[in-house]
Amino acid sequence: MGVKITDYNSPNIPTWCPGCGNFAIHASLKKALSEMDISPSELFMSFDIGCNGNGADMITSYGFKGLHGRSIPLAIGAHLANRRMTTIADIGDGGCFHEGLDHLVHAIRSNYNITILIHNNASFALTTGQATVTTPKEKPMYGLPKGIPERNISIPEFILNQDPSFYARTYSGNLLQMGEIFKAAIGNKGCSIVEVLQLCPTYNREFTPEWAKENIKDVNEIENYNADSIESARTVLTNNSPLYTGIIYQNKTLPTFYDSLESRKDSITELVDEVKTHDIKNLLKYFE
Amino acid sequence: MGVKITDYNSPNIPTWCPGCGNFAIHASLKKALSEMDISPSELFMSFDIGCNGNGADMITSYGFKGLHGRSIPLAIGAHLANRRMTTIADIGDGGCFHEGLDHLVHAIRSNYNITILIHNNASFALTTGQATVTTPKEKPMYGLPKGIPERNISIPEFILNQDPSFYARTYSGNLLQMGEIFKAAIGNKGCSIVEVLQLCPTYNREFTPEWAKENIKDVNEIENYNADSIESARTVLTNNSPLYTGIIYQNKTLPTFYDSLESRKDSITELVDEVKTHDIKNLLKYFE
Amino acid sequence: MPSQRISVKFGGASGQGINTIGVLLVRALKRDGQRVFAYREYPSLIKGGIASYQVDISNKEINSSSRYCNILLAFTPNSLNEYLKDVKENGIIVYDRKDINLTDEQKLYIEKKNISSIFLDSENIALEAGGIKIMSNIVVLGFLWRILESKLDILVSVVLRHFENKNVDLKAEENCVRAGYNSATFRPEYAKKIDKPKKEMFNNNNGYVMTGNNAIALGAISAGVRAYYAYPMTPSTSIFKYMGEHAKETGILVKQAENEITAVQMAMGSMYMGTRSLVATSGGGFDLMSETISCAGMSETPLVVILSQRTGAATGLPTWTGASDLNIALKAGHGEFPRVVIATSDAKSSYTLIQKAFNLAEIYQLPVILLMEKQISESIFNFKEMPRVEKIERGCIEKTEGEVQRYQITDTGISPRWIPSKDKKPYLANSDEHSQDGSSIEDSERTIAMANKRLKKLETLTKELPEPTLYGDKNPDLVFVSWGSVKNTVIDAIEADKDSRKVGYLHYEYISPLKTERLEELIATNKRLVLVENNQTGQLGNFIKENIGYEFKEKLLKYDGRPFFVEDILDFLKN
Amino acid sequence: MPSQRISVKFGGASGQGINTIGVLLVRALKRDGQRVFAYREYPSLIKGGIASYQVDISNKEINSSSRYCNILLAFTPNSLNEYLKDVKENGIIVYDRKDINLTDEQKLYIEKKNISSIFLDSENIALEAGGIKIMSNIVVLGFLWRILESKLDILVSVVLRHFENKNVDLKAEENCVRAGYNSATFRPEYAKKIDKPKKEMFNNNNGYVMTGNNAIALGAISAGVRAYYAYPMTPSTSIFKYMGEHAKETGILVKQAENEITAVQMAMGSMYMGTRSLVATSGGGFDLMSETISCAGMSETPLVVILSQRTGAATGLPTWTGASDLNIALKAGHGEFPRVVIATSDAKSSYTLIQKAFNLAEIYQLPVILLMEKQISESIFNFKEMPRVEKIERGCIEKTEGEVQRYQITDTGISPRWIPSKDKKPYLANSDEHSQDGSSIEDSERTIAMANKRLKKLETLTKELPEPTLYGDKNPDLVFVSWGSVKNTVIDAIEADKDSRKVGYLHYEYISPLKTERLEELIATNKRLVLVENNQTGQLGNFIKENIGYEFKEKLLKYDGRPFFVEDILDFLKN
Ligand SMILES: Cc1ncc(C[n+]2csc(CCOP(=O)(O)OP(=O)(O)O)c2C)c(N)n1
Ligand SMILES: Cc1ncc(C[n+]2csc(CCOP(=O)(O)OP(=O)(O)O)c2C)c(N)n1
Ligand code: SF4
Ligand code: SF4
Ligand SMILES: [Mg+2]
Ligand SMILES: [Mg+2]
Repeated sequence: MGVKITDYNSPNIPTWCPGCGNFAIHASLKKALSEMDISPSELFMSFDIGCNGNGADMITSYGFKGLHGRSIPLAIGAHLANRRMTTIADIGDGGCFHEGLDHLVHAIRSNYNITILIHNNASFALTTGQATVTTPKEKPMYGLPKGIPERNISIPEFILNQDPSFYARTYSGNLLQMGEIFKAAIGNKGCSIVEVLQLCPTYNREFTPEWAKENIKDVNEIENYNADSIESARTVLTNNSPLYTGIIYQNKTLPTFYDSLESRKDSITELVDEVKTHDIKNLLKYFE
Repeated sequence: MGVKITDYNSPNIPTWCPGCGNFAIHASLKKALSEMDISPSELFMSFDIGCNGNGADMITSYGFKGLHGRSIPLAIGAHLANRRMTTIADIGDGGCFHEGLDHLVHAIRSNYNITILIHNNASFALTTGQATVTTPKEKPMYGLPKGIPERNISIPEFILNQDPSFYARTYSGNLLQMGEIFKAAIGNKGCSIVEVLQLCPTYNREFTPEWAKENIKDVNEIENYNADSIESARTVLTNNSPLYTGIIYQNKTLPTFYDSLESRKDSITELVDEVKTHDIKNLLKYFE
Repeated sequence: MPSQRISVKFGGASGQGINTIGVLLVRALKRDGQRVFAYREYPSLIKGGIASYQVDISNKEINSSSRYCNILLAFTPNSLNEYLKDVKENGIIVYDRKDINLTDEQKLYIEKKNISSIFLDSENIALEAGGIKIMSNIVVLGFLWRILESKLDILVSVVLRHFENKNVDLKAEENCVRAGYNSATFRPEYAKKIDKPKKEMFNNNNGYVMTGNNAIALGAISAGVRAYYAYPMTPSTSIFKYMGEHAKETGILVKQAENEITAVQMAMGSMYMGTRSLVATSGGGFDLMSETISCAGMSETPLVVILSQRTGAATGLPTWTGASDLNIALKAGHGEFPRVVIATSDAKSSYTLIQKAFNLAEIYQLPVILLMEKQISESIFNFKEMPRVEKIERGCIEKTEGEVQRYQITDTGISPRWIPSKDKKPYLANSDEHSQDGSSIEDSERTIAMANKRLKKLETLTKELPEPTLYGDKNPDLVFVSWGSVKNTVIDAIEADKDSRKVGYLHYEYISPLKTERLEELIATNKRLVLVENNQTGQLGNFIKENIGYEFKEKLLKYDGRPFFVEDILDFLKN
Repeated sequence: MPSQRISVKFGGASGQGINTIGVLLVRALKRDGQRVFAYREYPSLIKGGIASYQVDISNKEINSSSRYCNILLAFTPNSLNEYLKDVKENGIIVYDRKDINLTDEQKLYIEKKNISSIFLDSENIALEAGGIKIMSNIVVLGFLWRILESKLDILVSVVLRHFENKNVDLKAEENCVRAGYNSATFRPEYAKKIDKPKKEMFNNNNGYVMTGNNAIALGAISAGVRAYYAYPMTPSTSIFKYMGEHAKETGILVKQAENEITAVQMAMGSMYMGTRSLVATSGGGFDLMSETISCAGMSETPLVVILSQRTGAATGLPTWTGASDLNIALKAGHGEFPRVVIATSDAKSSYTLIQKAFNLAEIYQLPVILLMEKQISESIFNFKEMPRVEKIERGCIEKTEGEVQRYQITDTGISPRWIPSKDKKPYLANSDEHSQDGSSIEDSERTIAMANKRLKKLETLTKELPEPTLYGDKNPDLVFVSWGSVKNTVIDAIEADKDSRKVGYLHYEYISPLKTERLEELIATNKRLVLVENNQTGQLGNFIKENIGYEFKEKLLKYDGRPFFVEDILDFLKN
């Protein structure tokens, strides 16, 4: 195994708050990638705008820090162009469930072979703490002193309802589990979604390591937990204490988008290999 | 009851194909509104772009034919401004589940007191027959000779998963049922969603009146069907033969967005009544 | 010698199949040695309304329509009403519906203009010939072919080829063509009324017929585009159709995205990865893409977006033509970044310019916006030869050894770019302002340096771009100035009016960055310069003024959803 | 007499509370009879990095910053490094961290410039005064107040008022202020080094201090805005904050929408319904809104959108200032439709112009884009009086009897509009081209008539709008021309340089439609005209050229994310 964690390091200074969960997410991700022997030059990561996206400067990869809410379609385009690259779309709960919600739903439905990594810190953090769909009701937020008047959206429920190829939840305080889950997600062939319950001491204050310690359980602690079954998945999510993490659901039988394409059935090259002058002689006949 | 169906008529000539389900949808809607004694001047309708939206010219109301995929947020803005107006957002399966999917999810979550009327003809019809999330797999469509490579989205499942205030399905060949359902939806206080399985002899050819006759059943035919229960709702949707129509689900306990607003708790006027110079003397003190 | 031209118009309703017979006519005429141009008008609905398909026929290359027609074939009463006023003196009307009742005024018009009004019982003829009702169209086509005094065999073979792999009774189709051609309704004086342009065969098949959108698709395929991200929006949609229907053959990945933002983001992602990919839309969809265009500009990611224009703001006239989106092509997308705006005018230029667009996007690492119009996207152009294939130029480096940095500051402003792969140096493409290695920055000095570097690319590029082309008279008294499909009409008008006066036409293909030398020369010589645009405010004129301060004294603007017809220019020249 | 000015800068990291002490200083100075202006720099992160809060102090109204400061209070080593070079000759540095180690070069600089470098053990002082660690900021503030030789009572009362309803130990806060003020570290020579501007009390509280965003919120409330549709985007976000925090008091409905498209669509829906409602965003969000702006233009629905600018394309420098989105304000949104573009420059103009924006939007039934900049949105302005409330004008008719039609063609281009209600005639607002009653159309004649009608409104409106204002010398030799926050700097510079030369400033508040008479007069007199813009390409200059063909010979452009500092103008004048 030639790839070292440090290959992923960047010379830039992190800009996250002390205690921010993004440090651990990046550490685990780098560890997972190096353990999978994926080098920075074999990885494409798209980054959203947000504290999560400020990680773009913190990891060496073929990276693209694009626009708020758009890291999913950007990653899809990159992935389809060259499937030799491991592709990860990094995004926050704000970008994923507000600005760009449509992309999430259609990405799952289309089942591209990419990993979507959601940093759920229950807020728009980088814009200094507005509410998202996961912000606890009644919690005063920026511009909403009485909290959100709408209902929450439960990320796991929403995602499971779309019947994804892979959904796992993990917690930024659990480096070991994060690493294992990242590996499983990247290894899964299909649209793999990882939700990280992210410590954000600044805006997600209620969610402390102490609270996590008491309330978070690993789904593997459930005897014979069967991640193949959407029913089991729904059952473990019915309430939040304990709050289960781990690989909640995986459906290995779903074909990917690319594999469903008639036009790419027999091709052995990637699109990127095919960019050259194509002869249109045969096509022209029709217009004669 | 002073309002007549004909009050809703417009002088314009319809532009729909012969046999198009939109004729019946409009007829039933006008009938329902007149039976509810809602006059054209008490109705706001937003229209999307599509064959459905071409109905904007076919009904007299305070109407706004806006942009493709946006009739929901446009309707919400109008509704919040003046809740005395009955508000209907008219939209197609394309606008609702492609261009503007985010709006649907957040409208349900926020629970505004409006009716969303989805014309589901399993296609982008006005742009001459592209696939939507409801187009049967393998059906050749514009630009997709082998059909869609993605999975379908089931409209009822998707909507029920968001826990709406009201979801009903009806069929454009059943004028009576449509009318009753429109009345119930408009009468329901909350975000009421009506999906009309729309005949479109041009692009949704498989869905014929004959097929409908054989396969569509009224949920009221199920003894003691309980629309209050999301479980019953899910059960009747588990397969498509028979395909149940009727009021599938209704949750009367959900508070609306407006009613959840602290700032509007005690107000007896509508926003539109309050547009006048507001004194900022008290607010200014802070800046002294 | 001025060109000879006549025109034939099919009038009917949407969904009635007039496009099909229009295309058949075009193909048959071409095979018969005529030069043709075909233009469609249709409403924003699926069946009904008034639609038309007009085929202009000439002895020379033409690329625009006449406002009038010599022969009107009306399939509905409404279309007859609508188009009767456009039938020329000595013209012919053919109709096949018994329920057509002409008003007295119309009858008078027909009489005064010496128009022959022919009822053709096409439905019965079709049935008698062993066909079915809908083959009556084909009967009409056969009848028309007779009036045009063309060889029946050609039409029959075109019709058969068209229906070849379709689920229809070929024999019946053929019989219907023949029955129409041989119909007893025909009178030799009909044929005499129409001054047929001279025919000329210049190769086996006499060149090509295709729409601008066909040409774009072909050009994109030539250029090595391997992914097409679609979201339907008239008049760009048929590119999707072509790409999709030929995906198996070309191997191109075609994805119908959930909306325009998705489509353009996917395209940007693929382009970053080194795969040429394309998106096309119209004004409204382009608005939605504009944030991403700004992002491509900042991150220096190559991107090509086709903006095929229709009429007006908002939904406007969604199935009609216009050229009122130059402003957004030039300016939409927040902040300041270099971009290229190019406009095609016909099928040939579409084929060429889409290839050039990819080269420019990749070499200069910026968004290229390729403007089209419904008039270009959906009209059928007929031309002798395909333009040559453009050499693919990507401006990429092959190795990333040593100190190479993705946003390195260079004299040209162009930094090294490479296609991501395992053996190369990874780098961050950044929408935040960044240092030469791509890391986010906020300091003043590097911000200025990077902004200057990006703008510098435009300077480098401007030098490379060609000046606008001057067509027509070499020493003109009057020069029209425009872009897009206006070119076709003006050049056709110049051809038609060749003997009368010295008229030139200055055509802008590359619009931004704007080349101004040739125009300034013309200004300096005090020629009469006339701005012609298919919009209300003269957007190219405004952009020219923004660049060189020159205000056109004369403007010919049209913004009713219709293209410029030859007569629009000829009438202007008469005054 | 030129104005006197000094400036004080707090340097630290984000999340360290420098904004709070900055605001306290501003408020205390104002109470003490000084005129102040405060400017923030901060990075796009939540905690850490380098941030600053600079308070400029004068005897006259000022609305801009100096590039330099007389006193630097550094709370982190990084900020000391960053800002040391900006400390003026004879200045003072106060730092309270023991781990600050100056380089030899820095020490030399300090010595050469005769800067006093003071270590204040604020943490210990706070603890000794019975406070806690984070109150060390307050100690520093007290110490600064002593250097400024101001009355302790004022500062104490400001601090107490600020913390009044917060969960803090008020007594301890007060003791910390006092302890800082009375600290033994103080030496009288420190106070002597700083030339304090003269004080002047002009009313009880000596006017107001507020940000541009505060002023917008207040103006919107005054104007009867009843719904605010939010989506956070720096630097527009604090309007949401103010609206949300005062929703209970004002009764305004505040909705955080799921994205910008939703927000602007909701606003358009409410405006259609007759409820004034507001959205605000920055460049990227504005791009997303642009399709809706086109729709408002076509459907003639009043709409007001605030576009508060930050630096650059894409994400750019998201927390820095700039004025590079004039292009999109002017041109984004496909097709052609009338619009109004207005730019505020400070808190007072923001308060006034947001009210005017609603009147224009409603009377002329079109989208109004109100441009701001981070420099306006987030800086703190200090002024004597609130501008007067603008009368609400809606241009609505009260009754819809008879033949009244929503899109009636009139001489002014303005059609009757009415607020939907039960007793009025229903009508369709249509994004398709439409007839006078709102029904969709496709014919040429009515399309032209309706397009002309819409353009006509702009003609009518242009007559009503004021010419740009000429500030400064009545008979200037040199005139700067600009818009937005540049006004503040140029006018401050003119004040500071009053005696030396005759300088004028032409300020564009209403940018589109552009008024050109006053400018053309200046051009005609051959004054030296200098375009000043906070962008790279001179966007106002380009728009002026597009309108009147005039090219500025001199341009002063700044595009590094920083606003114009007084010295930028003064230096220019020196050369
Ligand atoms: C189009 C657009 N709208 C708004 C913004 C402002 N913005 C930047 S980050 C952000 C929210 C980020 O929230 P989330 O995605 O949860 O990321 P976090 O900061 O919490 O990691 C917003 C709204 C933007 N950059 N672009
Ligand atoms: C921004 C934008 N993108 C694309 C279009 C083109 N367009 C018009 S209607 C339509 C699809 C309509 O499908 P649906 O909503 O299902 O309506 P239907 O015609 O089937 O009733 C599309 C894509 C548009 N008008 N605006
Ligand atoms: S605000 Fe929260 S998410 Fe952002 S850097 Fe700080 S701790 Fe991390
Ligand atoms: S295409 Fe379908 S939806 Fe559209 S008008 Fe025709 S039948 Fe109706
Ligand atoms: Mg977040
Ligand atoms: Mg549809």
